[in-house]
Amino acid sequence: MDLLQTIGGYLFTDIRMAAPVLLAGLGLLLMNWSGLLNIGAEGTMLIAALAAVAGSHYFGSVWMGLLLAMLAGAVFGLLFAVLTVTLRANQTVVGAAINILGLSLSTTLNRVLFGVETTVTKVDSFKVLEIPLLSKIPVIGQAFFAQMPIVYIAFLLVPVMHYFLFKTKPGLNLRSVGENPRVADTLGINVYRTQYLATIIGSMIIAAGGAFLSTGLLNFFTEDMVAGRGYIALAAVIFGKYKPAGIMIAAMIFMAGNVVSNVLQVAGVGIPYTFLTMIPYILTIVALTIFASRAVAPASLGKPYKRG
Amino acid sequence: MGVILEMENICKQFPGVLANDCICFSVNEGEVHALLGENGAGKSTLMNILCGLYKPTSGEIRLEGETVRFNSARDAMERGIGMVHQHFMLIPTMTVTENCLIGDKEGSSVKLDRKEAGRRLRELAERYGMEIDPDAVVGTLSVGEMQRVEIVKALFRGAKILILDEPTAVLTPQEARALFKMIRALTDHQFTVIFISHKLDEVKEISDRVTVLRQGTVVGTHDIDDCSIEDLARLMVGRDIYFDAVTRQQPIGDTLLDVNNLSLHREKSNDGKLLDDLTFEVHEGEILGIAGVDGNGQAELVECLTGIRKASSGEALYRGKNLLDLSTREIMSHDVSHIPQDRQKTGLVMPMTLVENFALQDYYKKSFGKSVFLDWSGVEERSTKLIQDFSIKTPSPYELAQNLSGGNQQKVVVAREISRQPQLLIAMHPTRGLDVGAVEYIHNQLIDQRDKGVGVVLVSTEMEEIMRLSDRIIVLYEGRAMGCVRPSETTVEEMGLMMGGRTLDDIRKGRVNGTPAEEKMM
Amino acid sequence: MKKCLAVLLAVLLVFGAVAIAGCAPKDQPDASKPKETKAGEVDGGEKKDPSKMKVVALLSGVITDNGWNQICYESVKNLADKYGIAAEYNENIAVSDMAEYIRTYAEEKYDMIIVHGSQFKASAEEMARKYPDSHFCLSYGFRVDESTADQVEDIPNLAYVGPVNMGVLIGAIMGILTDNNKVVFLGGQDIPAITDIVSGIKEGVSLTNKDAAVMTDYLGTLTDADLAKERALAFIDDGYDVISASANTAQLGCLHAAEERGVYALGFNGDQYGVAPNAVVLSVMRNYPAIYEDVFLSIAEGTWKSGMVVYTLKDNGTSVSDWHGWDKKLPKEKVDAINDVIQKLYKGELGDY
Amino acid sequence: MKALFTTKMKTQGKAGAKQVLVSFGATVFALALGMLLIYAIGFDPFSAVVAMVDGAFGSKNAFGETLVKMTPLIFTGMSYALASRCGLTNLGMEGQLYMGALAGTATGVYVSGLPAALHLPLTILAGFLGGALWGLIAGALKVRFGASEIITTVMLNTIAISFIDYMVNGPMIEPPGINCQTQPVQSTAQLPNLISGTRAHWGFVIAIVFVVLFWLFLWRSKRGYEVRVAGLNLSAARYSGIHTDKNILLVMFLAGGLAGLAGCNEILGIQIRMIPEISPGYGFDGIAVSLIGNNTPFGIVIGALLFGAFRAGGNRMQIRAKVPNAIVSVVQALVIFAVVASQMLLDKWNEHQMKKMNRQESEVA
Repeated sequence: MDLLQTIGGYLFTDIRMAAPVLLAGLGLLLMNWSGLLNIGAEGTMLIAALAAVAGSHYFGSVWMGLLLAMLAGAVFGLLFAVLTVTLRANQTVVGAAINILGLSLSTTLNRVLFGVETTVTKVDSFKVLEIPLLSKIPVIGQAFFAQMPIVYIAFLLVPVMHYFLFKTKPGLNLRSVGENPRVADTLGINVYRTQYLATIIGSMIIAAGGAFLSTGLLNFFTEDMVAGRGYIALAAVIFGKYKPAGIMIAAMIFMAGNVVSNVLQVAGVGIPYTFLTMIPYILTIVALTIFASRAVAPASLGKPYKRG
Repeated sequence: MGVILEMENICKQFPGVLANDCICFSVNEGEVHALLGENGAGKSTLMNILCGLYKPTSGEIRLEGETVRFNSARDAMERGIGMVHQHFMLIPTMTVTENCLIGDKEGSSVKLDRKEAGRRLRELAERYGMEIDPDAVVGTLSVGEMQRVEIVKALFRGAKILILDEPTAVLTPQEARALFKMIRALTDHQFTVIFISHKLDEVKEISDRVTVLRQGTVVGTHDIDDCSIEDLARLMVGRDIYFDAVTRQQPIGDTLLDVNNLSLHREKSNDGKLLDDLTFEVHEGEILGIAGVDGNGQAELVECLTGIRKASSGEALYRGKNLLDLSTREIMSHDVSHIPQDRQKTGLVMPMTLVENFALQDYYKKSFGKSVFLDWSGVEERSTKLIQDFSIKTPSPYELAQNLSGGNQQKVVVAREISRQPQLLIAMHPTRGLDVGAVEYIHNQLIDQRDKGVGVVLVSTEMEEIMRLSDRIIVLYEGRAMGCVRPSETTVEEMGLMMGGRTLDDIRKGRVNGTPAEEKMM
Repeated sequence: MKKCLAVLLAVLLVFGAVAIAGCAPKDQPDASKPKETKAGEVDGGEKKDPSKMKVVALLSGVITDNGWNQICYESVKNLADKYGIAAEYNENIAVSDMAEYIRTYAEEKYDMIIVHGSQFKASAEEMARKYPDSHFCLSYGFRVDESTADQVEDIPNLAYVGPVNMGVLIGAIMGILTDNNKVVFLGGQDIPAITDIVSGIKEGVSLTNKDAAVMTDYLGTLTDADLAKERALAFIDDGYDVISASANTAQLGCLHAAEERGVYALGFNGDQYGVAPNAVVLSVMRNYPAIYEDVFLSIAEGTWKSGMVVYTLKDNGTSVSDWHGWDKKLPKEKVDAINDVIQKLYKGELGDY
Repeated sequence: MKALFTTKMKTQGKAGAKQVLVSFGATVFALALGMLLIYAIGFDPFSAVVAMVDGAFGSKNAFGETLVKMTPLIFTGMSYALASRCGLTNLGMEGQLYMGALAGTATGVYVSGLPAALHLPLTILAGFLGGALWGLIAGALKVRFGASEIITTVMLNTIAISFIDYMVNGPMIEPPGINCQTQPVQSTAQLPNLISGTRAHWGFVIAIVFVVLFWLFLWRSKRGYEVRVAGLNLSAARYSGIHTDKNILLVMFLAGGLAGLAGCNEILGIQIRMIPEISPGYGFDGIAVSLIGNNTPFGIVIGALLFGAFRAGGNRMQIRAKVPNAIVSVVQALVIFAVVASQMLLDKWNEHQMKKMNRQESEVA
């Protein structure tokens, strides 16, 4: 029983830590299926993490914070779309610049908004929402049903996104744009509009992941707090073979590495943490080498589309 | 059977080319209407206008008497016009049903109703005698099946008029037979089919009426029963051809290239062969013409001979070596030159200067610099000389290739390849898209080479060019050689028949008239 | 084209909005506002007038990190408040840039240049040799054993300044606070300077609670507060009921975890009561404000000492924050015991710390 | 040999000049936007700019500092440009830089008893190889498995940086292990000072030498010619018998090596020893540098000068105008956006002009 409880605890932690990566991964997925390769998730999450704190601080509600974060994400998404879709600029270069912008702008604005105080500005943050009855299920009850609302949202997004992508007409249209924009175009789909929408909505989902980092697990913003999760999300998408459920599993596996290292540390078994941080990245490279020969990525991912 | 579609005085002007010149074209409901013509006759342009991909420069389209304007493929589709392109517009990772549902706006629900769509597809397919598994992933299908999917997709989206752009080009004879059955089933149900082709037998067999295009204009529209295959051939090719020019100075020399039983399979080997058992020789000081309509294996043949593609079987002996075993680099270093078919895509590096382009084939040789460095001053000298010798119009040898006119670009390629002093020169479409002056110039260059004892393989779809320059002509049809003739011993009619899929033996044996095409196809 | 313009306009608007929002609060750090000079308070000495001295702090991170860098910022602010000098600082200086920063200030004849962090050791040593007229203070995390001496170069105008034995104090308090006899301290990265604190903690806990199990470990990050929080939660869930951490901004995550689970936490390097008022009982701080005031005055008075300048507990090198009302919330015997052990440590009654 | 340099070789022409001009204009535009931002958050933009220019070029020392910052940027800029010239996207400069620095440090510290004339070149070679082998991993994965180098290089960055953290805190830590750094490299492996009184070191000269080598390789050597042909037109390369896989491996090797030299020179000229976080983002700046420089040798030097001045001047801006250093990064991002956008707009404009010309031509005809 005790062991089960402990396992339940690990699961709880894993799920909670996976949530932001999962959100970022799902946002990236949407963009990838529209044929856009955005490596700028890290920067988008950072600016969103700050915006969430700012929103929560100025409007007194964590939900307003989330809204503002998603707005900030939308602006970043729009910027990406203007440059890569309309102007057909190199997506990788723009994504890299978005990362630089996210890091530096969040640092700057943090100072401007909250000044130099001896205490960090604390704001309203997400509270755990226990689902009655279900949360009392032994072992998994706490893990699955006593999380913050945004964790539920993240995991509910998995079936929703799957349904959208693979069971609805707009989803099919989106995927056809990512696979072959010319075909989509001849079949009457507005390729550019689809890509714009996918980028903006995708960036908003990524931003929700960023918001969770600052107002979910914590209630303040610190510089560079995303700490590579944007890249891990990028990795999760590839590892998850461009499927929402796959991303969920990938995010949980990657974060389980942290859980495992928590467990090992508590148990007093030290392995160099530097090696643990490498795991997701090494796994991704391995996944890439395995999947690369098969067509799992949308066929025209990263290639700009020119009409006519 | 009333007139369902009329295209009136359609003109389409591309930069530098008048692709359609006042074309009038009308189609009756429920008929199979063939659109016959050589490459560049304007068939595809006309159909792309009809299906909304191009906008005509002038002219109008009337559908069931009503004037329509199409701004996109979708507009045309909504009015019941569906086109099956030569290059399939399908997404290989998706299922048949999904491919048919892309962009579909029917029904109010957002949900993708695969079951219902699958049921409808199956129903459609059954009604017109096609076998289709709606849940199959398109990428796993054969070419013939994919084409069926394209047709069903068009029907599914409400097409009443179906345009098939050279549908049999990618099919095996068996698949082609099945396709014809489908077309018949469709017209029995009052669908109208426009069938683009250059294959005479097919046209004769399947169509009710035929409109022949030549150089952007309509030559005539006829009931198929009023025309023999010979008539069609004459209509299609039908201009006076000059056999004047080329008089030979030297006799033809020894065998230079000896190709035996060269075959090339499609990627999926059961899909048939791209090249089928080709055997021919090229002699020193001879121009061997490879004639035929585009897409009948010419490109593959050239790619096999130049090492870009690996042949499935056979040999091509050249100076004691089998070219099919060598890499491109090795072949080229044995005094072989290659004028590729597309100067912009493969012949030149457009954003590079002329000097750099002149170095493209031989830069690695000692004569282009003894060390690891290229001797650019040498290349520049060479370039300046070539620019003069071939009178290439350019402000400087350092002009970027992309800033030259098409003729001058081609001259650069020809100059480069000829200056390599080849023994064997493989030239593919060397004059495509060029003006008369440039064509003349390049022809003279080829003749010069021949006179120097070079063996020239000239691949061209231009009948005049082939007839005028070649010492012998091989006609390719679906990867097979239909026959080998001397220009002086053949007629336009005979050439047309071979290009349309008759073997020389058949033609000469019986002066065949109206032999059912299916015999050939089986 | 119109669409494109509209999009551009929208981007500009949002940027504008951000900028305006940024202007609104107007709470710029304005530490440089001169306060009244209390010149009479200190003996001016023959060497220098404190109010004319120029001091700058060069920091590796931001002054809002609630820890290592903030405490240094407060040190110069303290000097500014007391002696009417300008509180100058620079943030986020990369290791590769530090020498250049130092040079800039040294060339302007700054009297006291605080280089905050042992990672800047090489730059500080190089520049100290080049600019003998300035006094350089390298904020240093000392190890208790004597091997440090080998690492310290003898440069007359460079001092390696830092408190020692902080770990002992933290450990002693943790030992009293724990109910389960399980305490944990988490370092940011496995760097030797933190190893010192870690070893001190074991010693300190054993002073007050022989039965307590001490766990010390490393987070592997200085910025990832979320990760730090989860790590702390893992320990808390395993029964550890007192937690303390040293990992710049990441350590705030640990305090947050304590707050969430309702266990005790100790702030470190800054008064972190505000981060988690229901968990942070006390904060133990490197007393850099006092230390640097001391060093500042030694420069002014001409009693500057180079080399290892170590402030033990006895020397007031480590400070403990206000109770913030926790002395009312905790059981009285714990409060008393803690007050008692702090006093004894400061007086050196429990050993030479 | 002399002919190598004397033959005139206009690879760019008017179009190139126009592009550089447009990039420059975009940079100015981005700077103006940056000044607006500085103003918006409550600082004086003019004093900030003055401080920045002063910090970059105001004195011998300032200029020396600009040279110091330029040096790694020239290398990473070349690294990105070289890969681009072959049609590859190398985002792994940061990781390659660290691995180069590590290899250089190891050779500099642990190889002893050699004269400087041998030790220094050996160490630089090691730095080159360290980055080159790290870059080669991405190249090999692409050639062997078809794995996109865009993703693998990003992943390899984090792996390299974690590995460095481990090495510096573990096996290579300076005994007895107080400070998180390695031993200093031996004096025989250190790069001498270039301008006395500044930190500018001979690494800058090496960088310039490599710019010349970069130019020689791409525009003079046979192999470089192959690389450029493959990068511009893959099928033309195949038709002329160029072995494209071999070129990918070679280019990723060389590009990695260039980035490795950025790290190695930084160690040998500035840091003397390996510490974590030796690079404040030189790798990613390389993208911008090569972008501004249009992948040309001279352009890269100019781009590096601009971004080097940003970094050096940005420090001064913090010191003098109290503007947070992060603003400089914001401006850098804006510069990238502006340059990318301007180049694409220029393309579109050219296309438009071309269409118009064609239309006129056909009307005449």
